[in-house]
Amino acid sequence: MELLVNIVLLILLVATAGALVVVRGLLASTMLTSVYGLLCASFFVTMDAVDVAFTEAAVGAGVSPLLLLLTVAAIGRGEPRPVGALPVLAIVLVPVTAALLIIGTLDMPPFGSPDAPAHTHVAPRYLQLSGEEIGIPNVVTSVLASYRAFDTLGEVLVIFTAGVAVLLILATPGQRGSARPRYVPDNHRDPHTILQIVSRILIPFILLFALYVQFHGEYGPGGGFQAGVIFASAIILYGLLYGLPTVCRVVRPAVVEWLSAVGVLIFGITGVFAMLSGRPFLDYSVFADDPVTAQHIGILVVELGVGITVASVITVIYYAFANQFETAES
Amino acid sequence: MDVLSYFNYWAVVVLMMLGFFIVIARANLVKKLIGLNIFQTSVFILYISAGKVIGGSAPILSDDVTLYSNPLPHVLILTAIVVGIATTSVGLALVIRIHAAYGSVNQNDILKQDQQC
Amino acid sequence: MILALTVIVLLLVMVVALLRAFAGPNVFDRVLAANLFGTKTVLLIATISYLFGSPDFLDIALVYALINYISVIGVLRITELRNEQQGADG
Amino acid sequence: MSAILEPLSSVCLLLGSFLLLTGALGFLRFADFYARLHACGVTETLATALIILGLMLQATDSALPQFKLLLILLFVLFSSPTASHALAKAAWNAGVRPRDRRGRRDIALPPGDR
Amino acid sequence: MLSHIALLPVLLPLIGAPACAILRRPVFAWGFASSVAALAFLSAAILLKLTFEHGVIHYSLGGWAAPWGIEYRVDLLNALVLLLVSGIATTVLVASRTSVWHDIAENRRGLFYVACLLCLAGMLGIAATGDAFNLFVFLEISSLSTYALVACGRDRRALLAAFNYLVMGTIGATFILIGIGFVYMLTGTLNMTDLAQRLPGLGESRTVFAAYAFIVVGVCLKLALFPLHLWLPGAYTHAPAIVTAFLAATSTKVALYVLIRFSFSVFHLESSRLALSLEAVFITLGIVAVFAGSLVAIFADNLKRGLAWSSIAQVGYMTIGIGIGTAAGLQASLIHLFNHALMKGTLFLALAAIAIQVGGNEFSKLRGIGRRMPWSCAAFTVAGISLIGIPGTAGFVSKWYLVTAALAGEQWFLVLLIVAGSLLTAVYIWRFVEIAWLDSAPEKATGGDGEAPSVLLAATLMLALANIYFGFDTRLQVSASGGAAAALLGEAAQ
Repeated sequence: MELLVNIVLLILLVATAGALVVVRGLLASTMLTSVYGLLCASFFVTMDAVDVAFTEAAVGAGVSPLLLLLTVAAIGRGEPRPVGALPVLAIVLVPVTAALLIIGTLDMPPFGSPDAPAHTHVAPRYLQLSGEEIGIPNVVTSVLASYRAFDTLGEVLVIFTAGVAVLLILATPGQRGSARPRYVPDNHRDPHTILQIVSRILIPFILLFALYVQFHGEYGPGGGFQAGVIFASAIILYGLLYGLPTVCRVVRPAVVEWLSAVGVLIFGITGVFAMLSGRPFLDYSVFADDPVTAQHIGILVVELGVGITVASVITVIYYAFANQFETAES
Repeated sequence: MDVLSYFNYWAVVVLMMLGFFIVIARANLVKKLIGLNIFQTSVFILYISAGKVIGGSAPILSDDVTLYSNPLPHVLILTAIVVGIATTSVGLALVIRIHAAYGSVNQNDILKQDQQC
Repeated sequence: MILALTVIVLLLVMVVALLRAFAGPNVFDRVLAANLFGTKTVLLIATISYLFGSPDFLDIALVYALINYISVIGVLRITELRNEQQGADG
Repeated sequence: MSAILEPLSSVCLLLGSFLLLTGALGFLRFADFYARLHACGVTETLATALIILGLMLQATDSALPQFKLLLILLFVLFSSPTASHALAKAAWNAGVRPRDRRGRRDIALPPGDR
Repeated sequence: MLSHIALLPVLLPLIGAPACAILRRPVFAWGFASSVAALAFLSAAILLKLTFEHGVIHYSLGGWAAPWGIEYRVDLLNALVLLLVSGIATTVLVASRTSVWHDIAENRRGLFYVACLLCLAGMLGIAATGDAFNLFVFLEISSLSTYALVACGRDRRALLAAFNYLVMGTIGATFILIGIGFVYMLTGTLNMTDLAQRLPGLGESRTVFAAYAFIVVGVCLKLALFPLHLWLPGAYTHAPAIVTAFLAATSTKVALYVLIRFSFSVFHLESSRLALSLEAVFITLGIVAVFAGSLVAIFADNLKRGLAWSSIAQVGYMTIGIGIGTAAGLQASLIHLFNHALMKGTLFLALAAIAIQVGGNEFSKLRGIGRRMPWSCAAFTVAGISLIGIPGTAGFVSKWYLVTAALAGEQWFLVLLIVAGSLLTAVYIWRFVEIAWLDSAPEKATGGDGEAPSVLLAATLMLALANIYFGFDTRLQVSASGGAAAALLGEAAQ
């Protein structure tokens, strides 16, 4: 039964990707990208990758179609061009890469076999010892925040770089690099009363759910990234309905940019803490004498740093994109 | 059972090639980014299906479960998803600026404008 | 057994939603298909977690519903603003 | 006690699945956008509620899944109708008008609603 | 503090970047960025001295042992690249003030320096890490910040160049991710030394070959080796002058380090049965790159575009060094890696100075520039001579070691091609010398108070002198690269 769901989802994924090759309009492609993200997230659930499904749903089906939409809106629909001659480069390159990939899959261990090398060398230690060494049930969070914490620091830096890069590219002249919006009068004819009322009821629960996900990361699926994305999507929902100037008054752009830098520093400083007392970088055993509670404190603080950075960077990117769009309108 | 055991990997290959084709064949810059997104997502599927153990459950320690799926690919893919969204957002920011500067998002028009001036 | 049947029906509905997403004459049909797809995924995840006996997946189902709502609202608000913009300078 | 719950949950799930199928069929076959929106609305609210109810009646050791399912049900019941409403309003503003059964001509609307 | 020295060069810019983002005023950002780069350079120098004395330095992050946690394993090769990248970064950042104030809009300068620090952190992270996936993450950090830096160019074509660079760079990075995924599936580990021990045990499995192929193609995309170089000319030409100076001297070098590390340390290229065919591929691609790059550089109308194509040619020389396959060839490649950074750093810094005075890099604008900017053009000419490889300069040392390595392998035809390549380089350098010094300056000299701003001039002259100094005192780069090459081929032999 599990295999059936897995195969059907894969077929749907390939069908959506095929449709994306064929479909011409940008709005239609955005919709299909959103469907593709949802399918991908469901596939990850059937593959027992719970945290990854969480993130892919929040990012792949939530944030990236939204950014695509803002771009499509800012550039206007962009008239679909007639398909040019099929480029010869594609006809040559794609089969060559496909052949190389197929060669690659020939000697791979069969799918799902428990004695594949990947499951017998490094991973068993995480599964067996993380219970005593770190003491939290969600092994993915313990590997993410403790065993390979430097990877996560690198990743937080990637999302911070994306924020800096978007601001550097989209910073409209005259602003100190932040999307301080010029006042756009709320001249939308219909104020969407129903949407605003319902959203006003839902947004507090979404923010509460984001905090739950942030601090529930040790026991079930969740953690800094997912919480950050959900927090940012609540702000984006508020921004969509009440317009950019209102949301900029609630969550000021300068503060959000400052927070994205502070989040990375929180993560970095917790690492440097260990160096001051001679332990290697990002070694949490300095926070408390009992090693397990030290790990808990370390992971909690680190996940908080991740959550702050991800939430503020996605909000910064939304402001930069929405600001482009609103100026085009005024 | 042999065909099924490699089905995941064949699907990954097909998805990768569809994404790669969109990136190369389509002239619209936004479509290129969507193709890039598909190309990256198919690599995630490759990693995650490599981490799956048939009969194993999600890597959340609970006493009644003995066989778990491999948690390491999940950690790697959490990082890769964030890298994917970072690249997409920077790419889309560039597309907006290119549209503002050239008035079009079609690569052929842009190259024509470049050759003229 | 009934859970397996529900999963199959849900997959079927998702296939139908995809067909409409591909064929849909205008954009709003595709938006509707994406919305339907989102809610069905919520149900699929909930049913799967019960079928495979690990009911702590339900947080993900809640996130799906939340993300689905936000993306539909996002699509509609932005297509609306864009129509006004094209109306304004059209 | 569980003797009653088990068949009740099966009945709910079966009813929910049936409604899903009919809704999906309508979504595929109906002529114009608003008819499809109606068909899709049915599946989103009633069928979802039935299936979640059916899942809640399933026996589980701790009560946490039931509470989470209740949260999901509440959220879906809040967000789905709003989404359908927003979709209909956006389509109407964008100029999509209801068509007749074979989807060719626009239905003549009372002057006020043009 | 000394026990953390292996991590310091990476940690300083890594923590420095967000800290720099908090500073409000751009002048502080410039000062802060250059001091962080200088500190990183200092710690990299200490690290190199330690690797000379103690050989390999291990540093396990988070306190977890090697295959389970992430581990830094710094040997001579890492330390050399770390020193080179942080040294060039310090010089360029210190000299960047006037050029950035000239090129970049006022509200973007603060963020510009944050992006520079992030790019530096990414590159140092790649050069220092001992974990394959960590390398991918830091590769992504340096690439993303590079796309933003290139997009800061004044010309609208910089945006398109940045977009093409983004698409090709992401495809390259994803290829590397696929390669790492295949290798992870076969061995179960991500630590490079652990991989090196477990891969030979798999024998000649096709998946290992596919993994190596994917990683090499991905890295060659980043390295801009000939068939995969399409993004480089546009990116280097339209990027701001300081960004081109920074990237030309560092990013291709780090990519070359990754190619060498994966080929020799992880996949043991020389002991696999495909060794001969792969080395032949490297040599042919290298030669094609040398000739294609040099020929296009000769006919380029814009000096900056010419130098970008010359970079592609020089990357070809380094790949020839790898293709020779012996320890001498590898050493020659590493020496050229070191010297090329010095040459290109000087050339592009001189161009930055010229661009400020003349407002462009087209040859038509450079007529008689030698008289108006004598020192900058002198530095340019010295670096040009070093590029050709005339005795007494660093370029000669790398060409010399490359030729002796080729001679040792009795590849006469290769020696001929290398010398021919140098002659082509001489043509396009002479083209500049002729226009700058021999042509008469146009009467309506567009004002400009002559020489470049003092700090930029000082940096250019310092790098030019370094070219000459390392032409004579070759102890540093020869011993370091010799030790590294021996270690690379040695550890494979165990």
